[in-house]
Amino acid sequence: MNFKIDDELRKRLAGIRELGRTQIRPLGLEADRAGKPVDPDHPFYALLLKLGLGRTRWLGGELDAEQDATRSRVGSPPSGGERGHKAGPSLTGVLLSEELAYWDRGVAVSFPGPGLGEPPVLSMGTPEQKERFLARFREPDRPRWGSFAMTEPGAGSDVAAIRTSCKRDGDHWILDGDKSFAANASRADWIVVWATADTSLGRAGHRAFVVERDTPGLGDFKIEKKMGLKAYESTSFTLRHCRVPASHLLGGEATYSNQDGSRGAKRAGFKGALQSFNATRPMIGAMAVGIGRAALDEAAAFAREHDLGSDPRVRDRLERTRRKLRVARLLCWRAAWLADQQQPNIVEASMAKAHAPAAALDATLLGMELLGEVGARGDHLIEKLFRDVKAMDIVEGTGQIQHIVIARQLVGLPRE
Amino acid sequence: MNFKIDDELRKRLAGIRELGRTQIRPLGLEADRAGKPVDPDHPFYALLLKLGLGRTRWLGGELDAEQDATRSRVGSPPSGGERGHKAGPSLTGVLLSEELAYWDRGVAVSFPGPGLGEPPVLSMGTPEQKERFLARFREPDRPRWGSFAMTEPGAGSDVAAIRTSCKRDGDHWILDGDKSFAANASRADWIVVWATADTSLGRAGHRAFVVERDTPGLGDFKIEKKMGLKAYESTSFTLRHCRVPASHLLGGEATYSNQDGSRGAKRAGFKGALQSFNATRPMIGAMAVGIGRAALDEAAAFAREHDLGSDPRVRDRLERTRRKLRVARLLCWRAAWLADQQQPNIVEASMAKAHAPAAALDATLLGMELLGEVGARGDHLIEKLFRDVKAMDIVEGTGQIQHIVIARQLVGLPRE
Amino acid sequence: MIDFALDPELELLRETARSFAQHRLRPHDRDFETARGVDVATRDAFTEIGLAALEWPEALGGAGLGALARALVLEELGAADAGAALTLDPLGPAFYALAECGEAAALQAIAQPLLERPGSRAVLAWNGVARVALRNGRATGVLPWLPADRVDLLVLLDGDAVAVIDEGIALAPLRGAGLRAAGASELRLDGAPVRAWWVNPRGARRALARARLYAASLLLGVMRAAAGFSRDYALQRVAFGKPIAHHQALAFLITDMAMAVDGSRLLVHEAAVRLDRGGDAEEACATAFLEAAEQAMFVTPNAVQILGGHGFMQDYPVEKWMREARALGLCFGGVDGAREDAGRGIVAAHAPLGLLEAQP
Amino acid sequence: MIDFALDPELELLRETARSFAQHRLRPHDRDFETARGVDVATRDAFTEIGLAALEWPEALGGAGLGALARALVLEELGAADAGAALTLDPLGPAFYALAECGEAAALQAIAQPLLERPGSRAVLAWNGVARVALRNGRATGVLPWLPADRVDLLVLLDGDAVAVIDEGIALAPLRGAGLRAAGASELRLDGAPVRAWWVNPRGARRALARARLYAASLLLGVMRAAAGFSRDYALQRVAFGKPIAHHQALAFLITDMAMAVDGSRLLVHEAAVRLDRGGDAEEACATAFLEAAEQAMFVTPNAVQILGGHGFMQDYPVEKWMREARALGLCFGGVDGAREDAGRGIVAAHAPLGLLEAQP
Repeated sequence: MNFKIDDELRKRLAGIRELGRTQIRPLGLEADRAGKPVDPDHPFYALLLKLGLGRTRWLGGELDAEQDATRSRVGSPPSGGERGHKAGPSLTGVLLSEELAYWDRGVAVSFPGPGLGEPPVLSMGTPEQKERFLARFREPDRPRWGSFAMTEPGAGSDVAAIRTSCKRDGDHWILDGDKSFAANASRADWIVVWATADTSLGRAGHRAFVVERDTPGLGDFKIEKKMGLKAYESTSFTLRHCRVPASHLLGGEATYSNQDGSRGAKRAGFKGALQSFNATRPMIGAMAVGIGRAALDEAAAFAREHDLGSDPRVRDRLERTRRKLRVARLLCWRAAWLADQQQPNIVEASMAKAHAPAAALDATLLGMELLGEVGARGDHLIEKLFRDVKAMDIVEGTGQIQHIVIARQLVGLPRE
Repeated sequence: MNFKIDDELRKRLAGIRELGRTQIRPLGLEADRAGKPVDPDHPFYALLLKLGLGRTRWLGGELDAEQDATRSRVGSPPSGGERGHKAGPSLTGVLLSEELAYWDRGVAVSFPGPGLGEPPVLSMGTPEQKERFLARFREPDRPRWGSFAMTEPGAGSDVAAIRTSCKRDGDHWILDGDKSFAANASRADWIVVWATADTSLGRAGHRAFVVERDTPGLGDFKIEKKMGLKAYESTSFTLRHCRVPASHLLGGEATYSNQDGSRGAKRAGFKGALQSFNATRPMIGAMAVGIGRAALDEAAAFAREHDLGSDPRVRDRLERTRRKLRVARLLCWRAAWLADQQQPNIVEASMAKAHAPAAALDATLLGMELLGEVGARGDHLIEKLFRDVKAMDIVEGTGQIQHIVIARQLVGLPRE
Repeated sequence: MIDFALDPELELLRETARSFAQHRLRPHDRDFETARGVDVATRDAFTEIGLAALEWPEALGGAGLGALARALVLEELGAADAGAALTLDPLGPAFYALAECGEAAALQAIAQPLLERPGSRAVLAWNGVARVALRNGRATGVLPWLPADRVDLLVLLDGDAVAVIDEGIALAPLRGAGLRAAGASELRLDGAPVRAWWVNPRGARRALARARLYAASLLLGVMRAAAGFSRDYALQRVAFGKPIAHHQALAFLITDMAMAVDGSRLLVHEAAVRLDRGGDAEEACATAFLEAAEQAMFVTPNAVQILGGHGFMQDYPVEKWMREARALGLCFGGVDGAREDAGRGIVAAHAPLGLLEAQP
Repeated sequence: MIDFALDPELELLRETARSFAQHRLRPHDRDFETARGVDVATRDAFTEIGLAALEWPEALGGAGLGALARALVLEELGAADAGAALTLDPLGPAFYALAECGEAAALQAIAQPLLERPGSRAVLAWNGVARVALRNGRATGVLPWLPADRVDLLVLLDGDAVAVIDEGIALAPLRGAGLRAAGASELRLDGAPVRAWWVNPRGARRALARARLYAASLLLGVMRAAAGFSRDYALQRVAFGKPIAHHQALAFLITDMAMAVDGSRLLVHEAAVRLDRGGDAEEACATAFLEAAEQAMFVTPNAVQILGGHGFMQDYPVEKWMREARALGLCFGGVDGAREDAGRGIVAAHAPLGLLEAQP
């Protein structure tokens, strides 16, 4: 048992730290004040490319997609991976995510790259599709984005309930529907869009398409007004009789109808999405820890500057906040470590995701309490974190949903 | 809106207070140390009779049973009841219950009288049955007890699942089954026993019988070893081919088969029990408040004696405890007041029952924390309260069940 | 005897306030927030129905109602738009400091003109940590935030005294975390003349208690709105084949939120009744504020949670309620100040919760 | 790099301890409680498998294992019978005070004899509030409770120093709230000779940290047992047509209990790893104790709750676990002491949670 971070990763973290201090946090505050996302032409994004970020994890050729899919989407993973010496890809992702979110989670989400669209392309895409959609992210000429659109205005956690339809029409599919909360969608080269061929089939009817930016019928991009995390764009858009080449159906039709009919299709259609969850939930948890840690640091700094160190009320609440965040961090690490060991981590990943956002929210609430009227001004970092943090309990399944996931494992809670 | 207690009730409370200080609490501590219930022959019970306690609320004759059933089972209710001047029966019950539990909830449960057996006899019994079973409690010659047995070793909150069977046999019924957690059962003149004529009918199959002490087949009384509340006996017993006269079926067979068949029977069979709940849940809540208040008083006294008043940690936790208990008390009052106004109080009664035991548990936990090692000795009142209090979250439906009851009302949560 | 019924006139008042709040405020909350204020027609309507002079003495032409009336009205206003409620109330809790410490004549001379000039704002500021120094009849210092873009009358309150300032007030606008409909400013005094100064510890403490109850009542309204809105949303929104409210995880959360609102309301009402009976209510008001502030920080973030992604969006009111609740909980010394006052005598008390038979 | 796997030898140790705890302790927990002690055969078995000298230096014939090993073993023992665990461990946390502050020779002279006399008990008592006065080589005072019916060696620990007493110890038996298998006594010293006294603030603080981790590990075991037992019960017990565990209300409670156990374990393990690496672990140990004590007071009462009426009965172990947990949380200065030590430097700290890249 060991809780040490290896030197290589330490260096990468220090790099993010420097970038965070000088660029990420100031940009996040600026976007928050302006109430709009960082402009896609902002030189910061070009800087990220220079630093080797904003790229695909796809190494080209026929590398095992499964392995690819479990790798961090932030930066490139370490090449090694022997136990005990280097962090595996999930742990790496968790550590980098916490550090990025510490500086600004909104800016972090706005980083160029294929983003959440990458895992499904990696895990479900054909070699041709990977080449077509990911190759441009290997040595990008300029900041480029991919996007991912599953959620719809009428559905949240219930991904099975999506209503965007897809109908085969010769060598095209016709997509119709509304999508919302899609990160970076309006600036993306392409968006992975989930649609259903037959709502009566539930998940078995789902299909994933890569829809390119200029596809006719794709439009009405609207950047949503959020409570926080304003540095990246959450975007809604519509698909109106949007004709997508059949070759953009991820994996091709065979992926959705192999094996024993509908059940096979169901598994295949969702394998990509679900597979990534066990790596993603600890990462979201870690982002919450990062936000909470930022609030804790600011709160402690405020207490220090205002000489509140002798007040046990202040100390005790800071201590409790730190303790809950420490538990959260360890839960995230454990879940990611298990993923790296290829061990089942459903319970552990959900515990991390259930616990961390609550701990982080508490950190911001405490921070606001310490600031008092200063917090009410609306110009303090903690106040921004207070508005940012709640999203972490919503994305990738709310705390309530995590409880259901855990309870299914612990006591075999039946599906309702 | 008013939160004042009228003079008459004030006097009764002061009376209980005196009795509590001099008798009830010392007896409770003694029973706790001895690890066994107060002996039925203890002169304290005779004293209670002298004070006019230990009697039935039944006034004899043909008084409206419905009205009777909503009246407090502790002492006799005030005769008046105009709004704004005197507490109604439920409020009276709630206030007296809190005060009794403050001194010792275990001893309070051991008070002579028809106890929990009284409400079903009052609400379901025929005039003859009331005469036969309650008349002896009007001017009792000696301390006498009634008892109530619904719970079985295999069932708790799920009262519909009882398995004790009843079969008609000429002018008798034959009862077979096991009962547990019945208060005062081994010292009782009679026990109201719930049995089922047909388990497949659920609640519709239920019947309530008054089983007298010497009925052959009633036996195996075993006083259960509890964590706390040792002053009264929680007793398990068995019914083995126990022949009960048909005239002891509460209300007679017609009560269970009137109106539209099974639904009518279901309602009738349970009306008595359920009806009393809306008055009983706030009363149990108030008992929890009483226990919590005792813990709070002791904790504050300990803090005072040990000069902890300057420690904001101590003050803040005492304050929080008081605040939660105050909310609990007001929730209990509101629920009881609504019952007295004949207004629906399902939500309010369940809120009182859900909130108060948790607040009271916290009060005892805090008390133990303040005492520190002194609490671990096992000879401090707070330590006893810590062992007593948990029962209040279990009887009359756990906090979880109250949540279900409330959620059904608030959002129409369907029955599972 | 214990009685939870409202007198008919208070019922009527509550209905009036509810109707105004739901029809005139709630539909325009985002407009008010953007405009940092309330339009003239709404303000006139507010004054018209008597809500602007609710507690103002009858002798001076007000309604002369008490703390319970105010609490009922503020809950309704807070359930619609707490920021608007602040800006609509010309005197706000500043009235308490003037009424408790000032003489009647002073009240008339200082406060009454504001009632007559629509849009005026008197603002009460807690000066317990001496952010503003008072010396030789001059006030100097900075108040980091007040929920106002206009301050005609500044009433400074500390544990002992009340100071009134109506000249030399410099405001610098802030974005504000919440309550933006009331405005948001940093207030600066640089030797501003103190118009009146009363040393009256008992009055000052009582004014603080009443101000806390004012904030608690608004908080109560905010969390009631958040709990109710999110419950309704959860009943309409279908996931996994049924309304999300019928998933126990959410049903229980909604239940806990309802209990938080009810518990807070009981404490607010109990404190208000105490105040109206003239009894010692400082501890009760501090307690009510503390509970409301804590529970609002349970209820409103969970309302956001129940709405999921929508909760995070400004298209829905819940994110705003979460911000309003957080800002209100920071007022008048915040929870720590309230904790201090609520818990001050608790160790010395013979029976902290109160003996039943001695219930006042 | 970060690694949650146990070394195989620690895995084996844990299995050994678990097997002993579940087969030799758990079935007899009520007997031990009634007898206020453990029978000789059980004690011999405990010594036999090496658990009695787990951390005792290899040089002196012990296993020389570290804090993580001890934490793993104590979790297993606590999951069966925390009182028995205390009475079986001849040195218990007293060892830490001797090891951190005493010289090696003293350790050998004072502590070793106890290892050789089966049934001996060394007891560590926190004397932070100076219940025992030490003057002129004599100790006088009363310790209100120790979980022991026999004290061969009393080790008094305060923030600065360690005192050892092995004569003149008077015990008066108590009922005890929990941990009765270890006994329960009030301890009285009336000018008892102090055999050894070491002033060593750093060592004393580290001994306290290790003692807290000892208690935290037992607490972890107790709550794990309570969470597991009540979960199993809820899976077997049927109400309203299905196992009560399948009612979401209970399923979520069980989930929260499992999370409480896991979170506490992670802090215990992290603190143990810190201790074993010789680093600064006082804050980490205090934090782990605090979390374990708080979460045990969430988990064990809820285990009683899940069992309903049965939970309140001595026929089932959960009421006992609730009492054990409460008693363990009161040891070594309790939660407030731990809070003080955990939070001491937090305001001064530049980054309280720790910078990721500086993770030790």
